[in-house]
Amino acid sequence: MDQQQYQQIEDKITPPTPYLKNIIKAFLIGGLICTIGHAITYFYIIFFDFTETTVGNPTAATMVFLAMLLTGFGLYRKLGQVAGAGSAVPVTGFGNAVVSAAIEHKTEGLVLGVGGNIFKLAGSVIVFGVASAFFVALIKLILVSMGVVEW
Amino acid sequence: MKKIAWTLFCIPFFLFGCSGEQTVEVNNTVNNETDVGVREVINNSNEVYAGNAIFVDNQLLVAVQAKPWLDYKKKKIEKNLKKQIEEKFPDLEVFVSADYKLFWETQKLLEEEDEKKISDEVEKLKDLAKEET
Amino acid sequence: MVILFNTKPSIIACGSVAGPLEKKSVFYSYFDSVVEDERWNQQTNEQGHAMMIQEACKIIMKKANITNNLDIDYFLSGDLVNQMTPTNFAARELAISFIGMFSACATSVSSLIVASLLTELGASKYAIAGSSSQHNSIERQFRYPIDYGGQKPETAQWTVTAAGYALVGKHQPNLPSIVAGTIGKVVDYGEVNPFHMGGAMAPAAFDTIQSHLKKRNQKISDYDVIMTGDLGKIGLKILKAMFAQTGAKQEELEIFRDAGAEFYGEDKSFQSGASGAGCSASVYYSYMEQQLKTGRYKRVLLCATGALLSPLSFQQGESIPCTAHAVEITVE
Amino acid sequence: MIFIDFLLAFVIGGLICVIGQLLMDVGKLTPAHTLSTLVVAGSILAGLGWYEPLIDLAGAGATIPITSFGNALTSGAIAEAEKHGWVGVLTGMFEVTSSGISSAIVFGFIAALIFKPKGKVN
Repeated sequence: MDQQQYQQIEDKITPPTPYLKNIIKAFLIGGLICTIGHAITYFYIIFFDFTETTVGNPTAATMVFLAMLLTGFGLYRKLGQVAGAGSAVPVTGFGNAVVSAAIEHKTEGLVLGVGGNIFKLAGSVIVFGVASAFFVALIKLILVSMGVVEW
Repeated sequence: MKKIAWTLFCIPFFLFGCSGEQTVEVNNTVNNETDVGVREVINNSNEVYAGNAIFVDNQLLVAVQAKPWLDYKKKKIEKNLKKQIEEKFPDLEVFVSADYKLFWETQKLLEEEDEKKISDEVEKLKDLAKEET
Repeated sequence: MVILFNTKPSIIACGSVAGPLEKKSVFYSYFDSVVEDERWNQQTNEQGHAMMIQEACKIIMKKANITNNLDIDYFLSGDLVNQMTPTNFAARELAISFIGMFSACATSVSSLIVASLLTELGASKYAIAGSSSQHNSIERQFRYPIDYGGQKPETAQWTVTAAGYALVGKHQPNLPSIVAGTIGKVVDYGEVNPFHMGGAMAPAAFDTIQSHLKKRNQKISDYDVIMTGDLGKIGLKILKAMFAQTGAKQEELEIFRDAGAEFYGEDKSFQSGASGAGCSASVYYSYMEQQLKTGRYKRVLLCATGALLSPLSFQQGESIPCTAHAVEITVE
Repeated sequence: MIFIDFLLAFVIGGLICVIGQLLMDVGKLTPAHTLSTLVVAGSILAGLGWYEPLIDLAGAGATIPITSFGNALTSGAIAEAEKHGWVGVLTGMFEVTSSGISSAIVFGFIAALIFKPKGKVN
């Protein structure tokens, strides 16, 4: 039996990815997380001195705090299994990646373990965020100085 | 699951249907003319469903709420309203915002009697609105 | 290559321990000991892992009435953690001549083959062979932190917290005896998905079982059961489909079983079933040994499968090389 | 009206997550690849000036998904570039503060002090 024949057998038996089911779950749970976030923005606008422009920061921090609690009690993992991208894409997923790595590496000490591994999973997001921001801003600057676009 | 999705899908249409009314509130003013004029401007804009106007001395703070599905052009709506009001009352110092924070706070100011307090609060709100992330 | 053991070394005693989640296992009642704390009341997962190995060895010695560690000649064992530190640390406490063995999840059988060889040579009176895995320390090494909310597909498997060890000695009648073993080749059919180990390992199991049967001039039906290690539910189906293509009949396919596929029963939350070096070891050296001893099975083929990948090789885009080792065990 | 506001947050937030799910399932990307792709997408949308209107429209539906992280960094860099030219592109990046990162670090550290990884529950 060669590789190609085997591939056929494997593909036939391996259950297909439930695309539609996954998308619906991601939509509902991702949407729900954003709706909770939206309620928090109203909370900060009404009770604190935040406007719709500035409220993003405290909201993200609060959501990360909630993610920390869910992660610590082992619930975010269960949520992630159901929601997939629905719980990974919101900032709570970023929080979960950071917090779970921090808890996991506690046994290697606070400096080498927690400090060294806290961005093990989420680090690439920061790297690509900063790098892409640099290039996008640079391209925009070049286009503006060439007179193609305006700020 | 299907039923819930269907209901969620339908709800906005009901709300679109019954959202024709506008609520415009103006705080106690001495000048009836400006009062009516500002109401008129806000009423004429069909992108806005609610607005509060606060007069202090020669300042006017207008806090409006754009219809949620038009929120993406919030900045344009603000600019348009500001231009229209300024054209009507050139000697007024006008500040227009579509931010919910300003709308919420001006709602409270409508009831306020103390001129000094109103003026302080308006200053504070203007500063808040200018803040960047 | 098939190795024939003319002196038929016997499995004198077995020891198996498991973690708290393994109470859900269908093999739960066959385990010698189940601990409530997955860390075995130690500071770290890896220390708990080492404790689990020591515990299993202590159980064996008790069962075989051996009081002095020095009476055991060799300790052959392995696990999945980097450099196999849990096994190394357990060996430090046990103070028995030790060789670390690594064939990933196939270590349960590869160590048994080496132990049988040493016994056959007369170099060993008693040798302990087996392997173990601890969910938390393996998962964090190969995949994500425990509390990370990633989505696992249906083909994913759950690394067990369990250890299984066997004491191999000179032939004794009425005890399970090792008559032949096949050391497998490394087979790679290009599977790259680390969440589909069953699909990666099935060709290795197929290759090893096929060559064992061929060299021994046997048919599938010569065995009461052929039990693979941790192919999982989907991997087992693939293996059966491969044998079906070579002309095996339906009743012959019924002979195939898989420890990983059966480990957690039908519980869907474990996806395709169990995996890990402790999966095959704890089932072979508890359930299977007892089935042989009670005479329910007379001749079995245990074929443990192992995926020889590392997180590094996966990130570098390499496919997953796999191996499988088989031993033929009979009872007179 | 408030209800529609929330509905927009729900739908747009949900749709961004659906894009992520498609990248994972159809594109066969790992979570790390998916999130990095979305962050880069957020940066590009910010460069085109489309992300701010999206936030105005959807509120938390656009600020909660990780794409807003790319937007925050890029709009910071662009704002500084507008003021200071070439140098601003770099300095703008470092002037940007993202509460998502800082709070994740702080809460991650706190969590490491109080929690223990749980492998028992499934």
